[in-house]
Amino acid sequence: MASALVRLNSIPKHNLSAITPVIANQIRGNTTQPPKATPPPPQPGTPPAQTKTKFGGLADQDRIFTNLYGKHDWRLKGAQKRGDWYKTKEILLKGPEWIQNEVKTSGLRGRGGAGFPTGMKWSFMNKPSDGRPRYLVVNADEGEPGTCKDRDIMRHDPHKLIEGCLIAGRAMGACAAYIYIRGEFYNEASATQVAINEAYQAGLIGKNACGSGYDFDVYIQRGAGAYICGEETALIESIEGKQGKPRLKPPFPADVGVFGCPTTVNNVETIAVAPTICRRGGAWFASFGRTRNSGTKLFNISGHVNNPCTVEEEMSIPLKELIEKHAGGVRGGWDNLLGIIPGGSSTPVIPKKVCEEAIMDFDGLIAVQTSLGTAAIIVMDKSTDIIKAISRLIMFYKHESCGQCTPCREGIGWMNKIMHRFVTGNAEPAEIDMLWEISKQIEGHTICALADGAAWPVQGLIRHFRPEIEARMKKYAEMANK
Amino acid sequence: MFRVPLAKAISLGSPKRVANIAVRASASAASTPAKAPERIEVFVDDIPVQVLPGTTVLQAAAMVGVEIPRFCYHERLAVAGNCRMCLVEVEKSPKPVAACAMPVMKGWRIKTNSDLTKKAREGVMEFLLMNHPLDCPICDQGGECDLQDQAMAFGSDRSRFTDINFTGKRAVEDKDIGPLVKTIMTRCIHCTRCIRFASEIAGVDDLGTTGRGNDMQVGTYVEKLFLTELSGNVIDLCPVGALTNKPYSFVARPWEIRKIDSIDVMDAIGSNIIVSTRTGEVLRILPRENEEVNEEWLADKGRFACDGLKRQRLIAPMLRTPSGELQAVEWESTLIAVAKAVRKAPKGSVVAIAGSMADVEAMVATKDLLNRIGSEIVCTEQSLPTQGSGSDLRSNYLLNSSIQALEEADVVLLVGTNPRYEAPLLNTRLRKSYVHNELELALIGPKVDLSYKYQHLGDGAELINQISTGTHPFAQKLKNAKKPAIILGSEMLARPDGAGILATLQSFANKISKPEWNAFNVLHQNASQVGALDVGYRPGVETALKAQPKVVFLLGADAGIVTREKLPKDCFVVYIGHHGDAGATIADAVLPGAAYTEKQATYVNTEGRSQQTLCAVNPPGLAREDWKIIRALSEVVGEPLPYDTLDELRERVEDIAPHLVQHGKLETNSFATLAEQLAKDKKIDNSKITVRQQTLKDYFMTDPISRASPTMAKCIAAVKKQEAKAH
Amino acid sequence: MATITRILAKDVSAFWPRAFFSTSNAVFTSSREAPLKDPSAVIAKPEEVEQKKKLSGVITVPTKVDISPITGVPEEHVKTRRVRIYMPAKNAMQSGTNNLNYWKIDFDNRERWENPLMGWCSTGDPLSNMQVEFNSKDEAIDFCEKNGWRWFVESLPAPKKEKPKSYGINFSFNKRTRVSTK
Amino acid sequence: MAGREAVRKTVQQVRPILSIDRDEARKRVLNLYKAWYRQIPYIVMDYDIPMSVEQCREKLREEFMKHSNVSDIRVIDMLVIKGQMELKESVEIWKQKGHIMRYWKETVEPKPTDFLSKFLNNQN
Repeated sequence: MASALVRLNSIPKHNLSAITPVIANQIRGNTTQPPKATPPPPQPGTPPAQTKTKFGGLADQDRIFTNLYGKHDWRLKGAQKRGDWYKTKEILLKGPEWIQNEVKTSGLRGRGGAGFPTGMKWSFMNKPSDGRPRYLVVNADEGEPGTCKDRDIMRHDPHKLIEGCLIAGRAMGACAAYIYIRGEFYNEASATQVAINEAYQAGLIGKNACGSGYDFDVYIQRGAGAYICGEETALIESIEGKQGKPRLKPPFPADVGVFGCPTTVNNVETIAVAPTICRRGGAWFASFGRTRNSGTKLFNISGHVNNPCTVEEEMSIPLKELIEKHAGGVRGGWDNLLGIIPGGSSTPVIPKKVCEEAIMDFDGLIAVQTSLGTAAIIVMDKSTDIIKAISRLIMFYKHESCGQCTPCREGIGWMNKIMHRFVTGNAEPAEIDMLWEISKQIEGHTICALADGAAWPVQGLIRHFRPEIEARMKKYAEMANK
Repeated sequence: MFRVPLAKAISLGSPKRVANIAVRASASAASTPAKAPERIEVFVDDIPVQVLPGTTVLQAAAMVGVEIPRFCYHERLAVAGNCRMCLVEVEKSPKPVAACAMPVMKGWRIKTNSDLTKKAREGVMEFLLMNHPLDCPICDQGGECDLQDQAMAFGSDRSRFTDINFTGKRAVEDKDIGPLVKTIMTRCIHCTRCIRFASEIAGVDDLGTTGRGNDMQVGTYVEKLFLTELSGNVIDLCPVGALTNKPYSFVARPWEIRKIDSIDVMDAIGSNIIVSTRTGEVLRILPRENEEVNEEWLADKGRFACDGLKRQRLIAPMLRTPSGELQAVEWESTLIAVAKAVRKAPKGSVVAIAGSMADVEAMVATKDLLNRIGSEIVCTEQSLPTQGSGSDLRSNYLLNSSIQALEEADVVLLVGTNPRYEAPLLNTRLRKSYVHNELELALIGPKVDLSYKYQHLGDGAELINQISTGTHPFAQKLKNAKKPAIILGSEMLARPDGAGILATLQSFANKISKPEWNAFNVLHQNASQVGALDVGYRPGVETALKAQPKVVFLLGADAGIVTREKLPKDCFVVYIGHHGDAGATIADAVLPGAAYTEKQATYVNTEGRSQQTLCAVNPPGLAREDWKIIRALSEVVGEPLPYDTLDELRERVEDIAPHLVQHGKLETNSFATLAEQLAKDKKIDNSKITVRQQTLKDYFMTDPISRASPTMAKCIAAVKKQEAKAH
Repeated sequence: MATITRILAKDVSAFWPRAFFSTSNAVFTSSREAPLKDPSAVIAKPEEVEQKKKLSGVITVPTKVDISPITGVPEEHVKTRRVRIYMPAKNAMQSGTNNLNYWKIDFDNRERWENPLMGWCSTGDPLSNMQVEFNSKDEAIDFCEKNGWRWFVESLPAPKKEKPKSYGINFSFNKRTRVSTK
Repeated sequence: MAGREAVRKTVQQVRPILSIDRDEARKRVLNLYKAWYRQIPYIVMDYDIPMSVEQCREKLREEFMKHSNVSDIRVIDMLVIKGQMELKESVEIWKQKGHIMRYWKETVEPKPTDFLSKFLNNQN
């Protein structure tokens, strides 16, 4: 699930203040930078103000993932031809502060779903060392239904990831990186392992990586296919060889992480874009997308579209434009659209009416009561039984709940039972409100965000498709009374 | 939990009461101002409280007397934070926080009674009850169930689980985890307390969860019995009826039983217990919290051997007929027969031998009686070297560090003992120190499983000399330690070279002892031993047997050390005790006494703490309290003892040893250095050191009560069955 | 207790006319009627009124009071009984502590037997079922003193040390507190 | 056995029952005694008990002296009230002969008090 589940609750309390402006603007849905009379001297790590107003249509030279479709050689030679590992030593030698500032300047936010500012996350690792080693953990446990971006990176551009590990590791003073790859991703794990071996042989990582005097190791850990292991603390537990059950926070991984040492967990895409940011500059990256939603992003478009695809696009591109331009439009035309799940299975569904205005970035989707998540767009046309679709999603969450804490273990099972009956309509209309309450009772009461992810689709369904559920119940009652 | 008696309900509302608790909490904290770090102030329901940094929300609330409901949290176990029952609102936090795991921050305002908090609790409660069977009427936990209590206090007043009509509730297969703990896994709410207990306290990683989500199950991974000497504690820990007491199942309801505080005498720890009785029958035994002795745990023998109190009991006085059979007779004739034998016996030929469960009062009365008829020889079954200062100095035979303080020890050497089975609750202390305090342990003796890692130095007695001379590398560690301890098993003292071992180790212990820290410890196995030595009994039966006695009083001496063959042919054996065991079979007269649940009596544990049992039920049949038998006999003999009531007897005990009537208090000693000067003989044989209880099956039957207990027999059978299995 | 004695006192007022007066001097049956007056109050002599006033005040008596002559408890159950004053321990089966922190008295256990035919349990002890709860140790002591019982106070176990719990040590890299199974 | 806390308040303020002070209580006791004393001849006659008036007066004195050590005014008052009730019952012949005779002899068999008999009877 590639940490789609890591929502804002992963922010240490003492750091909350640092992102309050972000939250405040999210709530207001503010899209413009507050005007400043006299620009103060730019503090290092502040993204430049966005001046564009139209987004989308990323030019080819601005793409980061140039081998997304595997048309070129993914091995070291080919990667170097595409610009990977170019002057990595220089970047490393500029030091952790420089890298962190560059990433901060870029305004990069975590690509795994929660959208936490990456530069800030790395800076949590800056505490003076107490003798414990530090680790970078790359979350490649991409299990969220609908999401298929990390696998393409690992298959076709693994060197971007490995170089990213090195740079991110340098930025936080980590001694090693663990790439936790979902068990089903056999080819991806193989390709990444080959790439790691190549990098070792070329002296790019390992002792004195790239000749920078910095030692850095990269390991691969394959998971066993549990969705919950994409949650950062569950992933840490899994790396440690225990059952993948999330930990409570605090302590945050930056304090007590893998093997009890300070750890940062980042998504594959987040790490993989870091080298390019460092090479082309944070300001370049920040020039895409709206303020606080900068950068380019891999969008996965699946479902009832003519041409399902994964595509790198600029942030803040309107949803409709994205689908029309890259996925060949909705099957049977835009008017045949029923609803879209815009950010992977855990985000609430939005109906067609909302889809027309939706802007694909963090703030834009929050404004329409859903979330960008991993930007995995699931398009559903009018042939879809939306109740059954959501019911199937809940079944997935019920199956993937780790069972550690009560609301998730018991609550999702209960929601599943109710949703199962909703499919046939074998329920009372009052149960819709009950289901809503149950989903609210689950949300925010659990250790990790899996339960939130299970509650939101249900909430989205009730919010936008209540008449449909009621109609089905009516029909069922009529059938039963006959 | 939330049933408040009327008197209390009235006082509960008053702020005075809350303030009282708060004052007590802060007073205890204020007693150590020197090392106390700066405290931070938080507000629980607007009541300010000063707490140590790192204190959790739940603990801070407890300090002001606000109890936050919980299922998974237990103060003696690691924090799990998975039941979510303890969610509380903290001002400025968008979501409720788990009080059990969240450390407080300065100035936090915790609201344990706000709408958000109540809603969260109600939600969690609803989820817990959703799959919990409604079988409270037939559940053994009913009436003392945390889930029941908290459902009443925090749950919704109605169910909206409509799916009961469609798919129903979850059902889970029960597991067979042994003869002591009954499992009804459908009731499990997955709090994982049992799992944490097993891995942290018992040191057995047998329990765990399998499956995930709604299908998660608590169990033993593979089909296996949960066999440890502490298994019964998971029954107490289980907040629902998933783990219940197997021998006690369907026996009684908590509101029907009388509860009497008492002391366990199955080992020398003196665990505090609560005896539950109904209609003159002991139904079960539960631990009672005492931080200084047993925390809140109880070993399985103390908990489950109580059904031995109903079997093999002596319920009528008996005399041996000329044909050699024991025949039940009236008290009068028995007393007269015994008195005749006593009067006939020449001066100095009457001896008494106290067994493992003799109480202080009975021993004092016996000693007084024997003294009056001109005999001095009173002794205990368990021996201890008497050369040098011997039993005259308490520090020679006590666990001087005290049980609680052993938690702080940093290097411990165990000599000829297996604390895991000889004193399971001392072993949990050592394990606690091992886990939390990085304790380093070494053992001289047979290699046994102590539930934690230790350095096995070997089983040769010569190692003791190497340690004491400092040639062994471990001696250096002991010397460098801040709080070192040497724990000497009582079986070592019964060896022929016991005096040498005692003297050697004691002089070494004196070298490594610190002011306020005595490193020398003896771990006894018999509950009576320390009390007997305190009132002047001689350890060991040799003197008694050498005296060619004409009359022998056996005060529950059932260990089989005194046999008919060792006694002169014409010796008249009087057995005073409660079980028909080894002692009664060789007796000429059997005087039925009371077991520890049937008398108010004093016992002194291995650290020298005197504690008293209380009378839970009356002795069965014609049995009488032991000291009264002696007192009655003294009158028939013609030398009436000058006490008629327990209080008068206790006054006499106070004359002998004042600390024995200071129940619950620990008498400290400071004679260690003196003792060393008195000890002379330091010779040690080069023989192997061995202990009696090496594996779990040796543990269950060690005394007349547990030997009579069918449950203990089942335990041994279960262990043997488990051993027979391939894995 | 006080109310009972008052009622008793009322009953004997006929025998002790000078000693006791009805406390109610006027009863209103309805607002329209003239108030009914208690005739005894109206015709009371000045010294009687004086006496009544005194009775509604307080008198000074020694704190130590022995009510055993008037409780009707047989002497056998006053002189020979020994009361244990204690704080009930927490039930090991339950985690709640709200119904603790009160004091209780318990009598020494005596004379209980089982019916040999039916197995019913009987007791010859009238006090064994007496359950009295007190808010403080002193209240319990006073109660025992008043009734003439000998008593002793069970010493409380040592208070627990304040020790912050930590969730983080479950994952510590160098401590044995690290959790293995779940 | 914890020691008794000796240092305590010695006096307290309470509501009176009948008497305000010791003198008044004493007066009540004497009144009751006199009432009994005068009633005894009639009791002997009415109940036809095999006791002389002198024996009865001796008993009366004995019964009063049993509580001679009572000092609390309220306890004295209560005892007076109880004595009054007894007297009333005797005067009104609510009692029967046996009730009067019970002052001299209890109807139940006395329990043994020496240790050995208690031991054999299994009595505490």
